[in-house]
Amino acid sequence: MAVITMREALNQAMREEMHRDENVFLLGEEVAAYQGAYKVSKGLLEEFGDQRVIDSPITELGFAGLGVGAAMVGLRPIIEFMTFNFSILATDQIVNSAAKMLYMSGGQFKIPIVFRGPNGSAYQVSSQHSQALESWFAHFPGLKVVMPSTPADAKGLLKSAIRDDDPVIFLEQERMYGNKGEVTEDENFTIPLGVADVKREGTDATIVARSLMVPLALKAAEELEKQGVSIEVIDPRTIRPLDTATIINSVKKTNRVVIAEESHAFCGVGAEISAQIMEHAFDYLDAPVVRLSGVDAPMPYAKNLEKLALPDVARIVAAVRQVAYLD
Amino acid sequence: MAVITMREALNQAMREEMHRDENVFLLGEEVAAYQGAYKVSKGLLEEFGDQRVIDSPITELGFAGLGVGAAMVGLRPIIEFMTFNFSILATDQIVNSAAKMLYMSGGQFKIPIVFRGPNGSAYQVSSQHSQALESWFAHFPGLKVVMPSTPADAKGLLKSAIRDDDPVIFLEQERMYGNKGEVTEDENFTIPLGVADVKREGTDATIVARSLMVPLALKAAEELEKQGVSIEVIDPRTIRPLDTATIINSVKKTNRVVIAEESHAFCGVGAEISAQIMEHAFDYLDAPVVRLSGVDAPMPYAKNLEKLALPDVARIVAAVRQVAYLD
Amino acid sequence: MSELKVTPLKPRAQQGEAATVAAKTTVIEGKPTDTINPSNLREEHKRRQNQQQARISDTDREALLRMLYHMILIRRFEEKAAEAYTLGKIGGFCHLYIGQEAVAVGALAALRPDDYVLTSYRDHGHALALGTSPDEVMAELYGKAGGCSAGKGGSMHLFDADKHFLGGHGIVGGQIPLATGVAFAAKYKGTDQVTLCFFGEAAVNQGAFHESLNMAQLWKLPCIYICENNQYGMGTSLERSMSLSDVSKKSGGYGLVGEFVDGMDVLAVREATARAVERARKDSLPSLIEVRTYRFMGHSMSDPGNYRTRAEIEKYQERDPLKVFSANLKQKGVINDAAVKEIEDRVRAEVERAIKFADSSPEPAPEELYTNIYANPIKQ
Amino acid sequence: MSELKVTPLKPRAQQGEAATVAAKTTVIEGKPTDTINPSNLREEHKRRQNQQQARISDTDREALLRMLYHMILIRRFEEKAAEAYTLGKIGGFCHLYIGQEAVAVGALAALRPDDYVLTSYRDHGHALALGTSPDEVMAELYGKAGGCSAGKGGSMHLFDADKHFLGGHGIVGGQIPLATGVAFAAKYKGTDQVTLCFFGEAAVNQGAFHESLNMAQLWKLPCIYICENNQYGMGTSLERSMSLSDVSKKSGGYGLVGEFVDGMDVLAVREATARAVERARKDSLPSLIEVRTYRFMGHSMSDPGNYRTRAEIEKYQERDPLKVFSANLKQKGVINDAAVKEIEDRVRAEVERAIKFADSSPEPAPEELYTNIYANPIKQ
Ligand SMILES: Cc1ncc(C[n+]2csc(CCOP(=O)(O)OP(=O)(O)O)c2C)c(N)n1
Ligand SMILES: Cc1ncc(C[n+]2csc(CCOP(=O)(O)OP(=O)(O)O)c2C)c(N)n1
Ligand SMILES: [Mg+2]
Ligand SMILES: [Mg+2]
Repeated sequence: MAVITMREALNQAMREEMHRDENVFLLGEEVAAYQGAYKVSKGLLEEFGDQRVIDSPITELGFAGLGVGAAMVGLRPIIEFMTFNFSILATDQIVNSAAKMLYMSGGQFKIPIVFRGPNGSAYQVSSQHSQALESWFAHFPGLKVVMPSTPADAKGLLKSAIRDDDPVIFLEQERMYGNKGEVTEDENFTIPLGVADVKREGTDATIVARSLMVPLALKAAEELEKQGVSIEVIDPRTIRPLDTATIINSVKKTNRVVIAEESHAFCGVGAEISAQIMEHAFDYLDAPVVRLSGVDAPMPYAKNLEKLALPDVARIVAAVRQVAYLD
Repeated sequence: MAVITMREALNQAMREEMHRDENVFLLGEEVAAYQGAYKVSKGLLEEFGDQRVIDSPITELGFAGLGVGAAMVGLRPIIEFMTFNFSILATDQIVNSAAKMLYMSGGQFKIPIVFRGPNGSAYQVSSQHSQALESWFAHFPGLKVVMPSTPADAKGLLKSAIRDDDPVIFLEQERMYGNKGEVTEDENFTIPLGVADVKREGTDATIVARSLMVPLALKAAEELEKQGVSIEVIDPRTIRPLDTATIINSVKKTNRVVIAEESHAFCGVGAEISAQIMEHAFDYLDAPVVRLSGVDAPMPYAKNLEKLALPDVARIVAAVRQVAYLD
Repeated sequence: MSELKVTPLKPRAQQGEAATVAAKTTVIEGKPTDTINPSNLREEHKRRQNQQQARISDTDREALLRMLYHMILIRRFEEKAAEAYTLGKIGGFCHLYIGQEAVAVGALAALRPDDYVLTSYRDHGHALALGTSPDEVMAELYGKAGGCSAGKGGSMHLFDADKHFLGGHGIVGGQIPLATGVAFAAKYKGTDQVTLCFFGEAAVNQGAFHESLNMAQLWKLPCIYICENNQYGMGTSLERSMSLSDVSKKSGGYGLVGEFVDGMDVLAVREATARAVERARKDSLPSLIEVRTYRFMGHSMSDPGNYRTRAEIEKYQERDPLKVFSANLKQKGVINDAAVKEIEDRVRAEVERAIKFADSSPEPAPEELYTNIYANPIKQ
Repeated sequence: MSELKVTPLKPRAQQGEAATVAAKTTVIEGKPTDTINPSNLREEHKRRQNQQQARISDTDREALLRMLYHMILIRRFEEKAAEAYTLGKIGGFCHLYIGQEAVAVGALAALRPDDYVLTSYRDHGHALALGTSPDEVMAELYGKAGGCSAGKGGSMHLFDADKHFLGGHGIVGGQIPLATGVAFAAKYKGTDQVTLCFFGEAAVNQGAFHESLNMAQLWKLPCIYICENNQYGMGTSLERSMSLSDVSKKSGGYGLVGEFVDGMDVLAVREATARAVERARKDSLPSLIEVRTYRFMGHSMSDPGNYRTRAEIEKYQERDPLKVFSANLKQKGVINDAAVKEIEDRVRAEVERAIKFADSSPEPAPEELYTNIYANPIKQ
């Protein structure tokens, strides 16, 4: 097993799937000649040519719709948003065309497409460039939403997403592109969509974390271990459909939950998880579920404010101590 | 007090505010000569002229942005989306410009704008025309989100929304435009944003309902009264900021909650309310909060399926009986 | 759906046919003057009559009859649909195609069966002209299980994979990027399939139109953008929504070919489309065609239509594409009254059968609410 | 912000001045040929030198010096910002304006102080040319409380209400509908204020551009759309993203006036803008101006810029708008070396002071995280 970055893992996934199926192509802004704004598509133009790795004009609504149209007749597009902030311009084609086509055609047209790119905050890129949009897409039946937190998950899940016959919103995190991890070289390795991963087993409390929050949750768990608290860390990996069972099983064991998320809280994925825990494991809860979310403000530019806007290890630790009534 | 329809109440609110402040204008598709696709703007063109009541091209992103720009320099636009389904094309200007302008300019540019129009299902208009989008907008700090359920609320809240200095997403419901209710003729009558209304007092369980679900919740409450169950019905009216206190107070009294909503459940407003109840009134809950939401499928066209897709009185009654452990 | 499919009366235009007509004809150039002056209109009408008659002489009889049949089918189908709507058998929005028949029928007559078609919510005519069974179309309007979208799409979302009919889209302009993608796929796969994308003139104001035309010309995609300019977007006239109302000229900003054609002449539409099809098929080039037409009914069944004068409507009804075409066919001796009656009778029977089919087709089973959400559902 | 404001060296162009230069000059027409042939370029260069010198003779000395000052200020400010970025004092994206100074300086010199300006994330030059204090601009880049957006906006979101500078927008094309709305408001209120909207050429591919131009011409809004065509959107050249790369011709689809102007000539830009300002102010008409320019640095500070050749960059550097302008001013005897040095010294001091100000300005207080979310916060 090689140790590679998230960026390389995503790159491998695309490369392997493009070799496997010639209907797979990559289209987006700066994905080809520039090798990707964040270099995720490095080398793909050279390897697959400009018929399959395509630089697009800045036309998010248009090229998202183009992808959906191509998927209607059998291609398997990977559409990269330079960042998901710009996907906001394309939401109509995602929500109205991609998500509903199979249903409104009575099952005639499936849409095997992946929309991918970085979601959430980067470093001081201010309010219009720091948005975590998973709850928007997860709200809609017809879409699948994936958020990997390790290189291996990224690779295995992206391969599954590309092979999946439904539209998949694949949310990466710019701050994590350089994160390293072991990834198998086996080209047959995939991770099924819709299956949560227990990133760490524990008994005293559960942290449900996704994407950027997973490494922080694991650090918090280490910290808490030193304090004598045993933490289970669950990474749903797929947000829609959500693997509720894995979360509920953990709650039944630990009886205490903290949800850590980068996104705003209001109507966020954390709210959904909290509501589902209430619905399915109410009698097992020893304390109310706590959400630790990105601050309820647009993301400020100033470094000190930006830092305050996001959950960090200390705050996760504090939240766990709160649900465990340790303070 | 006159008995008027929701449509008339909204019309009065706009007319009165346009008389009160000449910076208020109405722009949208078919709002002027056609008198509004749903006749909400009936008579306004005649009364205020085509400088203040303006038919727009079908250009949702463009005219939403135009409204935000006009608001930057002191106008108070009312932008009508023929339905909020089409606002999806304009989300960039709503979320990236309107919601963030004040913040990212360090407080220099406020955006006093109202985006309004029908949200949610109508009658058999199929999946692309039946979407309830409140959770999308409510996710973002910087926006206020309002959903009236009676003619009086509609009028009082729309007047407040127009006078408010922040961007307000004002979500009406096509199925409710003809609903009647008493509305005062007092031009000074307004209802403050951010204040929930107890639509009915009761002691055994709380139904939190908004928009289309409020009349259904009230009917369910009548039904349940006959069965000896006393129901409190809370209508948040403003979704963001949410009047959590009123909901929590009710929960502390009834200890049981059903949330009825037309929208999809996942990451919806119901999830948020459920999570907040967990966070603020966990110890008062005698049963887990139940969400009764629009089905997790795109809206089908067929009449029978459409009916199954939405919560109805019988299902609300059943949900209450469930949280009250009556069956 | 396929077990429900009924063979259409006539097969669709066969491969190769379109190309043969492409070279010899021309479209009417410039702006039609008939929006202003009714006396001008009469002259214009005469001139166009002559043009259509000349085209009739150049066209194969089989093809002419097939077009006439489809135009009559659409007209009678829509009349029945209007009736059924009034009876409450059809719900939601219902946008009729009466008056615009020459556009879909003419344009689709220039296609091969393996080409692709997408349009807006005003889609009954396109489905019927492509050969989707009237039974299935009517059943879809009724929201029945036998509908071409299984009752889930409704009037605005007709689909027929077998006929390469890719919908039926409800967001104004939404189908334009989709069609661009379908054309992209044809080019990607190296087929010579052509994609036809229909939309109303009001959709031209949407950014999606602009973004698509740029990509289509940049990447040389075999997509034909057909603007059905019926001069109104709901209650708003072209002039009140577009700063420059010459739609065909919009192609200039992107460098693609733009044509203007009279949408009341089914043969003019067919020929302009055939030319564009050739450009697309041979040279993989997109085109924009503005087809000037008029809808005789309201925007949808719920539109009272006060924004147009009776006189304006009557003016266009004089150039009713169906009346004009059948009169010209008679004058040129292609058909006689008896032949027209035979087609009318056949169509009446088909539409009656469609109504019966729709009436007796069952409602979708309640479980259908939960199917087709995902092609690969994930068990939780 | 106003207590932090520092008076700019020179006041902005005063009312009325722009109009006087409007009539007598012409813009360079057609496509510049200099993208291909360097020898052509040299000839062209000579020709343009003559043109600028002629314009110099026609222009008031005060105005010329003010423009030179602003161009030097922007250049030196940006050089310092690049340094500070490398030192980690500035974070996030930082898009420099070096090479494009003539565009903002020339265009804004044609405005009245009560006119409005909006642009993209590449906004430092516009703020400085409008007279926003370099201290506040630098402090904003540093994310400090003394910044012109209180440290909350950063490089991409400079705002200055006092100067009518309405930002600083990060979504490509996002400012175009906004500016259209600002112009709408001016017309609504019956003022004769003009709105200038700057954007890069890649923004022309966004639907928002198209939707805005249509509305602006339909409703006759006093908005001037200035495309800063620096020929690249990040790493993608104009030709690879636009099917028809003549941006000024895009106005044809909407019926508004389109002009092409050399963006390396500050006076050419000023005159073309003045003409458009007159159309906007007097007749409430929008214009589209394509200003051909070039950025000498990468797209942002994190862009290695491999997609352009050294030779191409050098070719354009020969036409460095600052070098050219100051050489022509000297040749025409408007200034001498000493005068240039004086401006350079003054600018150096100002930029040093800006750096000091930014360094010593405090970080925003933690509570600032929660202010300015709502203008009318609602207590819960
Ligand atoms: C994005 C969007 N905005 C508004 C509507 C509502 N609407 C439906 S059809 C229509 C008019 C469209 O006119 P046009 O494009 O000319 O087509 P026509 O109906 O004349 O065939 C409008 C405004 C919609 N469906 N989608
Ligand atoms: C909608 C959107 N898509 C993508 C981006 C990322 N992005 C920022 S600048 C840029 C290039 C824009 O080029 P151009 O409009 O020519 O302006 P320039 O940077 O050359 O001044 C891109 C792709 C963005 N900010 N917004
Ligand atoms: Mg129309
Ligand atoms: Mg550029």
